[in-house]
Amino acid sequence: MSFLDILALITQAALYSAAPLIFTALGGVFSERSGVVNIGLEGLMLFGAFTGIVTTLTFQDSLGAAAPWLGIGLAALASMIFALIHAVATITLKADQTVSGVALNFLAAGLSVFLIKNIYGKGQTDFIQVRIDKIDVPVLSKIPVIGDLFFKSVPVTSYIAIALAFLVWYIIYKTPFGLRLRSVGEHPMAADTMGINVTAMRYVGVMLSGLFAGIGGAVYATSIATNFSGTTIAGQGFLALAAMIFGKWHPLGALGAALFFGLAQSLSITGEQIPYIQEIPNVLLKIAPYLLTILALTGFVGRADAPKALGTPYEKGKR
Amino acid sequence: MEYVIEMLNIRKEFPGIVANDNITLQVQKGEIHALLGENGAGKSTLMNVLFGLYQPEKGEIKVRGEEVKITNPNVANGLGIGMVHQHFMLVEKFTVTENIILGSEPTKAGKIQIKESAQKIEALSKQYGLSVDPYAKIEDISVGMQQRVEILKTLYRGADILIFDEPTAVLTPQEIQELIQIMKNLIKEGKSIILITHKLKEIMSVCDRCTVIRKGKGIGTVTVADTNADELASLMVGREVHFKTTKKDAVPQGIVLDIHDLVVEDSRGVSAVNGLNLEVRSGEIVGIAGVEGNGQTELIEAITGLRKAKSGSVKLKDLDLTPLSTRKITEAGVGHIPQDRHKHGLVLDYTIGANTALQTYYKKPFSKGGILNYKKIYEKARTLIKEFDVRTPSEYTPARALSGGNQQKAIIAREVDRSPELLIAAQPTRGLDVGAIEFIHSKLVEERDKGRGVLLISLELDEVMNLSDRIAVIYEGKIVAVVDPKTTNEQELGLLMAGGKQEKVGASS
Amino acid sequence: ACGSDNAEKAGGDGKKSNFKVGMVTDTGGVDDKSFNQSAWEGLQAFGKKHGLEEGTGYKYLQSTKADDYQPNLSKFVEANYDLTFGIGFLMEDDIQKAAEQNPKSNFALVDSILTDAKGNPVTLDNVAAITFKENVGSFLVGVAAANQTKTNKIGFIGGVDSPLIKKFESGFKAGVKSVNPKAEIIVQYAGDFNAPEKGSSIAATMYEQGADIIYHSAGGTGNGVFTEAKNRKKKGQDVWVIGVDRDQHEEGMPENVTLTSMIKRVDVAVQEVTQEAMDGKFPGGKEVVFGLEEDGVGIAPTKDNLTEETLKLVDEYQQKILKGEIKVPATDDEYKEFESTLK
Amino acid sequence: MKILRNERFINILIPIVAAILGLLVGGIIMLIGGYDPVFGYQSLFDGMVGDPKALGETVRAMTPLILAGIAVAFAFKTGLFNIGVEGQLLVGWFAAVFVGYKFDLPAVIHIPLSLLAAAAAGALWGFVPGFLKARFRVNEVIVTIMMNYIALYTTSFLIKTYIYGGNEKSYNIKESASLASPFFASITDNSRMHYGIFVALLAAIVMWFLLSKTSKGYELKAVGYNQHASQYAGMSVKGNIILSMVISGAFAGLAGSMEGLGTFQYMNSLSSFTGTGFDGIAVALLGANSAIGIVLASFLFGGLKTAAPEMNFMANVPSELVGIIIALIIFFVASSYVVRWFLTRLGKEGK
Ligand SMILES: Nc1ncnc2c1ncn2[C@@H]1O[C@H](COP(=O)(O)OP(=O)(O)OP(=O)(O)O)[C@@H](O)[C@H]1O
Ligand SMILES: Nc1ncnc2c1ncn2[C@@H]1O[C@H](COP(=O)(O)OP(=O)(O)OP(=O)(O)O)[C@@H](O)[C@H]1O
Ligand SMILES: [Mg+2]
Ligand SMILES: [Mg+2]
Repeated sequence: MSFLDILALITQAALYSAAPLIFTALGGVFSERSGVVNIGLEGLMLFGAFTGIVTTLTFQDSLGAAAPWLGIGLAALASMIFALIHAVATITLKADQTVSGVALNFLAAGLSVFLIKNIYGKGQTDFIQVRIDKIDVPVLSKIPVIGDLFFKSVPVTSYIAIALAFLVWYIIYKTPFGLRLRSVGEHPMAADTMGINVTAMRYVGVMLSGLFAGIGGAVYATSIATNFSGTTIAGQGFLALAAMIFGKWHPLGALGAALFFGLAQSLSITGEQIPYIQEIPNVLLKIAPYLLTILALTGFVGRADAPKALGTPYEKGKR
Repeated sequence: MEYVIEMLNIRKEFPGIVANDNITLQVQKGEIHALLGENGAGKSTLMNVLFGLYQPEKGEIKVRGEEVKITNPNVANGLGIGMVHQHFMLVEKFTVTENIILGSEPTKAGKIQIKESAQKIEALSKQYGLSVDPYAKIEDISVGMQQRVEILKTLYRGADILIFDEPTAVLTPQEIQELIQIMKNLIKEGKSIILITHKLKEIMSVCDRCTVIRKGKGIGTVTVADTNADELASLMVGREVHFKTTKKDAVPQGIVLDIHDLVVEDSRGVSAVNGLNLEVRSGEIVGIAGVEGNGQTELIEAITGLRKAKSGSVKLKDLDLTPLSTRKITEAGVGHIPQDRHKHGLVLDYTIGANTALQTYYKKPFSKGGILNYKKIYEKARTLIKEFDVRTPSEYTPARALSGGNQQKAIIAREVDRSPELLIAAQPTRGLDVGAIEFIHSKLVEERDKGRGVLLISLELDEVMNLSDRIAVIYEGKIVAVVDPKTTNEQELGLLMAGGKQEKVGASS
Repeated sequence: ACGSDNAEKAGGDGKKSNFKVGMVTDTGGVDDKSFNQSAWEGLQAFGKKHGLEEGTGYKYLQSTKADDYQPNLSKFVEANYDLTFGIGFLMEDDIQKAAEQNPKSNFALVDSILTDAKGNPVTLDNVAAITFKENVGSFLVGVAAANQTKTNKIGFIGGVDSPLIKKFESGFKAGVKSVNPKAEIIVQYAGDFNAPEKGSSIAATMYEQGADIIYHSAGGTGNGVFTEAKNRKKKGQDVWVIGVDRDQHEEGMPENVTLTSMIKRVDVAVQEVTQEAMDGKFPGGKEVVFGLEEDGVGIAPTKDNLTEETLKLVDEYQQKILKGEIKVPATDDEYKEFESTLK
Repeated sequence: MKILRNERFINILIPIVAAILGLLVGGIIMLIGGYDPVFGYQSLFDGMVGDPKALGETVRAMTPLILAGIAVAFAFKTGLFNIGVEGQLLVGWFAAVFVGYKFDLPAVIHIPLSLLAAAAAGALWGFVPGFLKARFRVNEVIVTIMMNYIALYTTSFLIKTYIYGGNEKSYNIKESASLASPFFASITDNSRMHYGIFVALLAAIVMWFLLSKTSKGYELKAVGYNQHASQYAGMSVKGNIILSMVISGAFAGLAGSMEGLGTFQYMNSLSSFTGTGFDGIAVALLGANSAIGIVLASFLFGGLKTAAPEMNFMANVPSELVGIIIALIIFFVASSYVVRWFLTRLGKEGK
């Protein structure tokens, strides 16, 4: 394999495995920018994966290639509603946001498998027959080097994820909604005095996080795992959370962080078949992505600045 | 005479407390109406009710003669009511413009029109003489400018009834003068103002009428022209109060604090304290007068070891403090009343009792072999609370639930009780009512008379002038003059603080 | 105690009615599309044959965590089951403990023998150890792969680098080499039985390197291998996957990427051992090995994607193995030895 | 004083109410799922405390949970969120097994030494995020998450290289290092309940004492609440952050040793997390970060988890239901704001 081939392999794999993280991390941005901690991303992702697979299995015969897309759509919806639990608990009932998030994870894990057993009478589903396939982007993949690196055998969802990151950036930094969302996460009382409905904004933030995490989970399920069991989502949600913090609660930062993970991941996997890198002890390759992240954080990324009011429920007139 | 605002028999309760008990407030068009009361009297609450942040249990509100229900700030804005809050309501990470337009952003195709807004704001600030930089981030601008931003927020929404809750508590004398001018301009523009302040001088100088409330009850409304400061004070407190702290002349002894060529860099690496020299003797109060941001903060931090000095020496008696840790310095005999009571002074989630042990928890008798003796800690707390008359339900009450005034008393109790050689008091009375101020001042003098050296840092000239035995003027990190409070006056100080030349200084120091 | 009486009666006079057999799955779960599932299918078949009721006559218990194994095993003991299967070598210790604590009830451990703390074999009279010659089965699919590769490059993806999976690897490599010594074999372990994304990027790398057939023994990670192959097949690349444990033809559909599968008839083994137990001939204290002879391992029934020639070749080698002319390696060392013997 | 007593009473009442509500909703779910709730709960109860063995297994399961919970709570109390308990637990588990296998010592030395090793390993794993936060202000949440994965892969590598006993697990530890208890086994007919429970309970006491009775605890909490004030009071903010993570990690490491020296006597070379670390978060939160609360929560939590298979066995209810119930209980506890408000109101009216 030429160096270029190797590089292409790595970038393609990176884009492939980063997509779910990007979606979910973006969701995290919405929730936490509005001031609500969301450890529940893992659970929301899980629920999305569950919905995605069940939908696809149900409709693949009738809808064919469209089924997984419907799955992603419904997953977004389902997880958004699921996130409502977190919203009610933390915003209306003033529950501790971390606690609620953890509970959400347990609930998602329990409920999804419980339902799977109830629906299919077994603990994990069959494989879906139609997936979100890796594609070669029509024209672009023909571009010499670039084409191989970035536009060959990557599922379209990866590009959607990246595009979405920019969209979210625009929404959060250029629109009134974004300004208000951030103000609610920084200084809810100030926002309140400016006539912004803090509760409503936070509900929206949390539910959007559900929507995005749901997509993330469904994308993982329909393009990577291709079936669902209790272990389909094992830690990706927490990685997304890390990516969001790593990216300093900034959509493009989160995007970068997620891609960084993906890259490090695929490097450590592909590495075992690359001359020289091969020589590195396997265990080092395995832990490399996580070590690199820590180093990156410590070294050049510096300290992340959380939204000021993150984690504190808003009560009128409390100082 | 028409009223723009009428709040009739307002009652507002909080769990346990009746904050406003049947209070009536009537504001005439085009007047500056003062609202006066002790800490915790219920002023902010009343105004929050008017602004729609709180809903009253009883009473009615009329705006321009029409009865209204102000269910949230939007309604208030709609009625042309704007409020400048006691604790600023600004998003630190946002720019001035973003803060002002927040909630009513002008957009084109869904995109916020920042440039246009900034221009509009610039125009406004010209019109009322409120200079601000529309693109500056709040966290980077002075308190004074932050307040101008708060005012612009209300004007931007076309408010013509403005509420100022303790606007001057955090301002330098210059800024206060500017603010007063601004308020006068606003009145000229036909607006009406409600002003909350603890500074009677300000009421006397700008206000037309004044409503006094005490412990949540309305005491009455007086026309400022036919009253005087003392009368207002006794109305508010319900007893006689003395402003000029009565104190006999100082009998300074040996040098306690000797600062020599001190250089301290701020967090941005700029020398904020720049070759500063100063000495404080036991038995005297040295006041540092200066405009905010001339190195006061860094100076205190350097003395107390919270910030390492770049060069120079800080001697307590003969002990050089510069290499020592904060704790060592504290133990060496330095007491410190920090300027930000919430940030540095207290662990708000600890009980007031636990807070009184913040400097001594690890020492006998409060702690033996690393084990705490809470019995002793709370015993001590009880005595301090009594001695310094800290108003709190009990020593087990979380510090958070106390008023700033009482929080401050607790801190002073803690620091003074250790009978330190040197007592640093930074902004000791910021935001407090005259009663509390009187008490705290007398305590400081008492310490002086016990032979301690007191270093007072305050932005309030009156405080500095009426308390100090010597006044050192700080400008750009240097002591540019040391003057005698008896012979100096506001004008001279103001000049020196602004970096003015100092011929007469030789004479006065 | 009473449990045992039952056992003997049940065995003794072959009274089917009250014969009870249970199995404890490992954390993979009863529908892992692998040996847990296969074992359960075995019990179900047995149940039908003897008209047993599911839940009363035969039953499984799912383990969600490693510390469930022991409680689950003892649940069957307490319920007086005559025979309890532990599926997967992970249960070795727990079976051993349970067996020692309940000498009168019978257990069968699938995929491993009992060992002591030092790792030396031990036997208990109430435990039958069921193992398979995965290396032999893998050898056969190796032969098939070697004969059908067009690129002379073949991949092997293992779940976790362990002696068991080594059996698959060694046998497979041996099979390939004996047919086609020039063929290059790329081996990689994912270090995880449940990481489809790793599976697919490993597969991608192998296919990129020119491999056209990949044999996986990686459980859930294998799903990723199938996904990758399907993606490539869709784009017209001629790539294949060899399935494992069960006939994975289905998993290859609709793109049809499953060349063939190495099947490991856990179901057969479970049925036979249960039968013996029922007939009172429970092979306690023995290691019951299932190889070609016992058709415990072999090449999958679906052979559509294999050429006649390949099938013939596979058959030849099968005979050789049965005759004992070929001794299929099961470990790295044995493989090295084997390789050196190839001409 | 009245309010105080009232408050305490409410604090006890809330989890109980929450548990009842949780079980109630769980029952409804069973009904909807077409299972028999009564039988389901009966078998769940039996599986928890129905017979000596069940009880023993429940205690066995709650042992590591207590320690994991304490680890989380300790960090919480000092203003840090330690998601890294899982990883700290893994390295602790390995260290305990390693020492337990490699050395030949009299039990009186061997057991404490193995425990110490576990605590040390966990502490080391906690030190890293602590240090990075103190020194570079790196967010501890990310670092601890990353450290989990590093622990996962490192331990399985170490097992494979140094103490591999075949079948994806290490050699068994020596008798002399084992916490297994023939006595407990005999009275709970062969449950795996082991002496580790005493370690766990002791740890709970230690945490309570450290935080609420010592000047160090006063410092740690102060730093957690308000770093500026702590610095003003001459405390070492950095030092305390690190210390807090180290102690938290040590508790987590001990949790691992409970598995290694008690339940299993060996360590599997894992390729996915045990989940105990995350359960620890739930337990801590359920127990309101208080020592006693955590012990009780662990009992409930561990009990439900061990009973799940019984419920599955007897009533065919999927074990996952337990997870759902636990989640619900946590929600109800967390949302106690309303309950609390309501109860206090009642209390007020009462007077
Ligand atoms: N958020 C709150 N929750 C509960 N009680 C409150 C709250 N805010 C105020 N109170 C009660 O209402 C009373 C009045 O408070 P308020 O803030 O209006 O005093 P104030 O007159 O503004 O004091 P200051 O002059 O110090 O600002 C207080 O004494 C307190 O008991
Ligand atoms: N969250 C709260 N809960 C209960 N009481 C409160 C709360 N916030 C304020 N208070 C009460 O409101 C009264 C005034 O509070 P406030 O903070 O205005 O005091 P203050 O003297 O103005 O301090 P500062 O000037 O620093 O704000 C105090 O008596 C305090 O007890
Ligand atoms: Mg106020
Ligand atoms: Mg105030």
